[in-house]
Amino acid sequence: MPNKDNNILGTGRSGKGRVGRRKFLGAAGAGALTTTVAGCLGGGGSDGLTIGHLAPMGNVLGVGSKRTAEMAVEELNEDGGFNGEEAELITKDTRTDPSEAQSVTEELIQQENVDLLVGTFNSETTQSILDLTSEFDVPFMITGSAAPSLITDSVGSDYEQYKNVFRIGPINSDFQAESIADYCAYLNERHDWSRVAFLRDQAEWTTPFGDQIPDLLSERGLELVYEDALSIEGTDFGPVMSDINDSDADFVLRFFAHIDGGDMLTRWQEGQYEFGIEGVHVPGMHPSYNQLYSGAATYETTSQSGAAGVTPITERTQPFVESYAERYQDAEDAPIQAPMYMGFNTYDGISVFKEVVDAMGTTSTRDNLDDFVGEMLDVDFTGVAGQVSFYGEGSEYPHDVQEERGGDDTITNYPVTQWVSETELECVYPEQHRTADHQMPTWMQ
Amino acid sequence: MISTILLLGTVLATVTGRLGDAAGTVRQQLLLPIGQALDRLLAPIDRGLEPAANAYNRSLGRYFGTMSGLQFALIVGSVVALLTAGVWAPMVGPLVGGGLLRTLALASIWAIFAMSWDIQSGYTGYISFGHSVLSGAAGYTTALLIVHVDPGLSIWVTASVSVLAALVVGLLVALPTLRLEGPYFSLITFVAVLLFYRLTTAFSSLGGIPGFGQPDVFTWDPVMRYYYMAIPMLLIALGLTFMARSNLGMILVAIRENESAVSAAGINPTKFKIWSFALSSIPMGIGGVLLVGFTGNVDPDTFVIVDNSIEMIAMAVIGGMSSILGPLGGAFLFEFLNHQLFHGYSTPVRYLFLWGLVLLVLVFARDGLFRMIWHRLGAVGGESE
Amino acid sequence: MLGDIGTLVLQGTMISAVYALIAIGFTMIFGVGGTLNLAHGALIMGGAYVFALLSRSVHAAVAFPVTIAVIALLSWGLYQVLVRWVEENVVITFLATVVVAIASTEFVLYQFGGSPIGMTLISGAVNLEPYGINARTRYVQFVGFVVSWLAIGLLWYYITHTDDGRSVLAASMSERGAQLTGVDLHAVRSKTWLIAGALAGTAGVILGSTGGATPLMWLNPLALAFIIVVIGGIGSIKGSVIAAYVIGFLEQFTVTFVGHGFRGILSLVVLVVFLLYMPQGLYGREFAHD
Amino acid sequence: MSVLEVDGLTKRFGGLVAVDDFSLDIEEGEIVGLIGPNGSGKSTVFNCIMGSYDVTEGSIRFNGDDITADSTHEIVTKGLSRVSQESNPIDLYSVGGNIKLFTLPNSIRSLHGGASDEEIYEYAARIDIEDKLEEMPDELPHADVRRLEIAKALATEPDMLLLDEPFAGMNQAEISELSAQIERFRENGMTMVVVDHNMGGLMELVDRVVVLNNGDFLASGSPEEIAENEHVQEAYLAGEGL
Repeated sequence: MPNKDNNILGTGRSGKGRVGRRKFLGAAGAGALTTTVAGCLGGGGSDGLTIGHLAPMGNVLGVGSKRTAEMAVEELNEDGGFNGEEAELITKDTRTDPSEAQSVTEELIQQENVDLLVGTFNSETTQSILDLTSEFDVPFMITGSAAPSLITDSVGSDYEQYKNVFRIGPINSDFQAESIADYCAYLNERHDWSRVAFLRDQAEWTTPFGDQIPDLLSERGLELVYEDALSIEGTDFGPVMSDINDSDADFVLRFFAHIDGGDMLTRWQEGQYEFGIEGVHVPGMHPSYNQLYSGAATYETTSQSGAAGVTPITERTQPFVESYAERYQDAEDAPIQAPMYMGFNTYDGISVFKEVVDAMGTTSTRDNLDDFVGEMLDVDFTGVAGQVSFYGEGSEYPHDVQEERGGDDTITNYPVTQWVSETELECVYPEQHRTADHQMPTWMQ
Repeated sequence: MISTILLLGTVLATVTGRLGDAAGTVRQQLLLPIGQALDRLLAPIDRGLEPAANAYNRSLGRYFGTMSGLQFALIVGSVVALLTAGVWAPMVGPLVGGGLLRTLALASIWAIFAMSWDIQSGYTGYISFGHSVLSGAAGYTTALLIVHVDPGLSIWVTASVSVLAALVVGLLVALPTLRLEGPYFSLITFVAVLLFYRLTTAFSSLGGIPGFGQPDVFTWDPVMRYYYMAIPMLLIALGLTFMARSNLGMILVAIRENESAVSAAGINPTKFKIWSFALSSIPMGIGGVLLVGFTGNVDPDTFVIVDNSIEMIAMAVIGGMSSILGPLGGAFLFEFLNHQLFHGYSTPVRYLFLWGLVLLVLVFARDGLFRMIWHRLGAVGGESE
Repeated sequence: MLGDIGTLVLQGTMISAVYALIAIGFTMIFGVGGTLNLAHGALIMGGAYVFALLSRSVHAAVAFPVTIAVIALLSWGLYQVLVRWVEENVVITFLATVVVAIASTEFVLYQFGGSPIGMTLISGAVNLEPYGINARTRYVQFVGFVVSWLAIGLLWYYITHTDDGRSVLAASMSERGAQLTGVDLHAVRSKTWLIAGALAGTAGVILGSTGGATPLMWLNPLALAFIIVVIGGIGSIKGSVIAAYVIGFLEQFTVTFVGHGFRGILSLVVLVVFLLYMPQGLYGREFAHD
Repeated sequence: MSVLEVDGLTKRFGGLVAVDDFSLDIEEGEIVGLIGPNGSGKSTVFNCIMGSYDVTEGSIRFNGDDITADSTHEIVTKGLSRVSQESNPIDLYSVGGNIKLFTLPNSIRSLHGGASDEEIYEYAARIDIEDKLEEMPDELPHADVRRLEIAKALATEPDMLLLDEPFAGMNQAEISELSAQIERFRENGMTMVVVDHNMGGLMELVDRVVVLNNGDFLASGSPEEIAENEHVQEAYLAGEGL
């Protein structure tokens, strides 16, 4: 019984609890009942600065993101803290399920009183919590989903309501499409590959690519010789490979996130098909993907922010990856060498957050959202995945991370990596970050 | 090789057989005396409550089923607990992981789904694996209306059109399939949900995988939100119990037990099966509308995915199929375990626990936990006299 | 054009053989026990994961038969520990096996995580382009084809030429009849689960080595088994084999002439047509009163 | 006037002819015995009449209505009811509940219709199981389960009853008792067809016997005539005794 009393007392004392109450009276429109309830709302919440991290923990990508979040918080706590305060990190599993994501987010906001939310991988989970975060004015940094609509339908359509939402990375699919088209132009330049077979998941996330890629390619003098969307419920790659082969394409540009391209890659290696496999392949970003498929992925490429840490995108990239590998080399689960793209972005997100609260001079972001937004928009931060700065209110993609452009105006912060052996990756694009030239498969040389 | 396997088989079969014996001994030596002691303890309480129960039995028992004193107390207690949850849940919540009101609100929606499934599948024995298609139809209708017609449409308009859509989809599934035998019916409903899932994920006009974020939640205030979900749930429970305790329930159970006997009684089983599906579709639609108001997002993973259909079945099984109130209790237990009690465990572990529990109930307590408790309470008075 | 048809026939034949392997076990269990084993897909998934684990340490030629034995035992165990206690109630069995299937996903997620795992049964491919067929068929596909027919052949020999097998056949024709002639139904059912498990394990290895193992890989094979078994006639092995080829070729036609995105849709439509107009399938018995 | 007219009834299962061009007329108030060796098609005839099987050829009229294509429940509603060979009461319901099910109207709007307790008691009393209304079917002795089947059929208020092997599995005393009860139904104006595979129990009860063999009409006449009929004896000799 004494325990119980302590709990009730604890919640009553909680500073965050009072914040919750004020909000509640505003939101709910009162009644004695509501007031009693709201007094208890801070339950279990902590007094200090709390960062909520959301990721699918059944996925290597989520595990990597969680680890980088831990790294970031630990390092920054040691390095003077967030405006002098030590932050506590709480990670919740979204299970790539929107309702689960919403449930854990609500828990983070209402019970843990988080001052920042960072993470979320697939666009449906991200979308499902946008309203929730904006309702409670919690700063939300997207680090895993690239759909432009996440920004355009929220901050882009009702700025006041959704101004708490930012994207740290990756650059949105509209920019990705442009960057990938430039990459195709590079391939054409290097190998004289001009005939493109275009494949994608039959899923909403590839729609921007489906809409834009054909035009972007023809602008760059490339020819689209084959195009299809594959069912994400299972595909037999035998006929797909035959069709591509028939089209006499020089390379396949494919966008797979739901489909695992392992079957395709194995057929490609064993059948020695004479075309390259390029584009975006989310399962292929797994650090041991090529080992899991016994080398079938060698020579395939995929775009990924952070380039899996194989190249010094900024001066901070290599130290970050080394320290990650040192920390987790004995971990049981992958990824142990380097996190996947979401981890890079999460790490940058938390680092940016420190800069911002230091500049604000307070860590109660939820009460000072306008200050927070103002400071965020001033950010020009050198992260581990690239330079981070955001579009402002009037732009097409407000609060979205800005793409970086090189001397010839091509986008540079969406690098492409290529498997060159079972365990090694090289960054092959863009030029600024290149560690090796793109290689044709041996059987084509 | 074969002989080794057979030997192993004999050993294993003997062991499981022994386990069965052991369970029998436990029941005899342990559970029975405990049960009897409980009976002796509860019997006076039962008698004490009897006048109240009898007053109810005389007035409403005819419509909702008669109850013993303890049963009556359980029902009244539960209803009072549900109606006052807005007051006590925030206080109790932190002891069980917090966020209790959210869990209770979510459980209310799932209780609607589980009860709706029950009036059709549990009662008639035609097991639907595709009930999430019905709530999905309602959810997607709401979203499409808001996105394509007018974002400002009143909830009364969107809700009624959505429930109607659930009914129409329900009849589209039911009319051609209910002529089929049980397993075929289950297959078709399973296929229906796969097909719907494929359509919603593949086509951006249906929102694709992210679905529609445009619909608004009713409210973010946990107390208000809870009542928005709990009160329709209680009304639906009342309505479905009324239906289930009428001739309709009797005929539906008879269809499950012996369909040809129903024909021989001059009753058209097909008509009643379709009616039960319709009766199930309407609350499924209401549940779908509430789920939109709860999450503010309409997407395939929240509304359509096969797992949803299986989860509502699991709840009905845990609580006790063909009893309406059993599935209600099952839904609350399932969500409570999932979001509160197993709160600290990783998701796969939580679900492994839950599915394990469902299997245990299926094997050892086929009538479901709440039906078991219910009959136990009912028997207290009977045995002590 | 002729080459196209050759390609279509080759690829249809290869994939259909695997489909047959997936469906036979499922239909056998229904034929003998009247049980729809919704955990069949989970056993297939089990085959893929067990093989992936084993083939890391031992040669594939050893790992393959061991996997088959492990899954056969697993299937048999599922029957002994769970299904036999509930099988008299169709609805409960239905629910119990589907719960096992769903739980298997959680188990795999817990144990192996969500990332796909690749595996190699045999590597290499043969380029058929010089022969006018636009395909570079992998050896593992040929293995799948051969193993599928080997399994069908063995099964056929078993149920027509051995006493043991004939009792299985008898039980699938009429349980009462089989009992009257002294068949031990429980033993027959146990055997059926063992055999169906072996088939599922085999299918799992083939599927795993073509597409990799993932926690949700049970769903599609299960849906396929459903479709095939309904079209072939529930309980009929011959029907399942033929229906597997019908569906396999139908899919090839769809992807060749319509598009890869529509691969599964037409099969579902055919399924619905069958359920509505020919629910007994191609070779199903009319449900006589037993 | 004929209550039931079966005209040229044929039922084929695939290639097998179960009933071949069979005709039967039943007059009001009659009790007719339909006999034949095992597999002669008696139950198939009942199944065709009751709409359990689709009729291949021929027509069936009841009280002047064509009921050939009707489904079972429509036929029952028109006043023709059957006591089937298998007893399959619903074990979850008491005897009274089982009878009540057969009094419920075929309407989804009727939530609390059906017979009152007194009416159910009446139906049960007509076959002498009125003191077992509270018992569960699986607690009843075999003969009472058979009686329950009859009570259920009576509860649909039929003009005519089809009784399928009502005496199966009963001892001699029970057979006599049941015969007497059936006799009483006739006094109340009930028309009946009784199927049995031998004539033992029927001799005293029926006015007329129709014999089926291999799906074909073989003979008809008074019980005595049939007992003497050589063709009938031959048909039974081929299989089993009369």
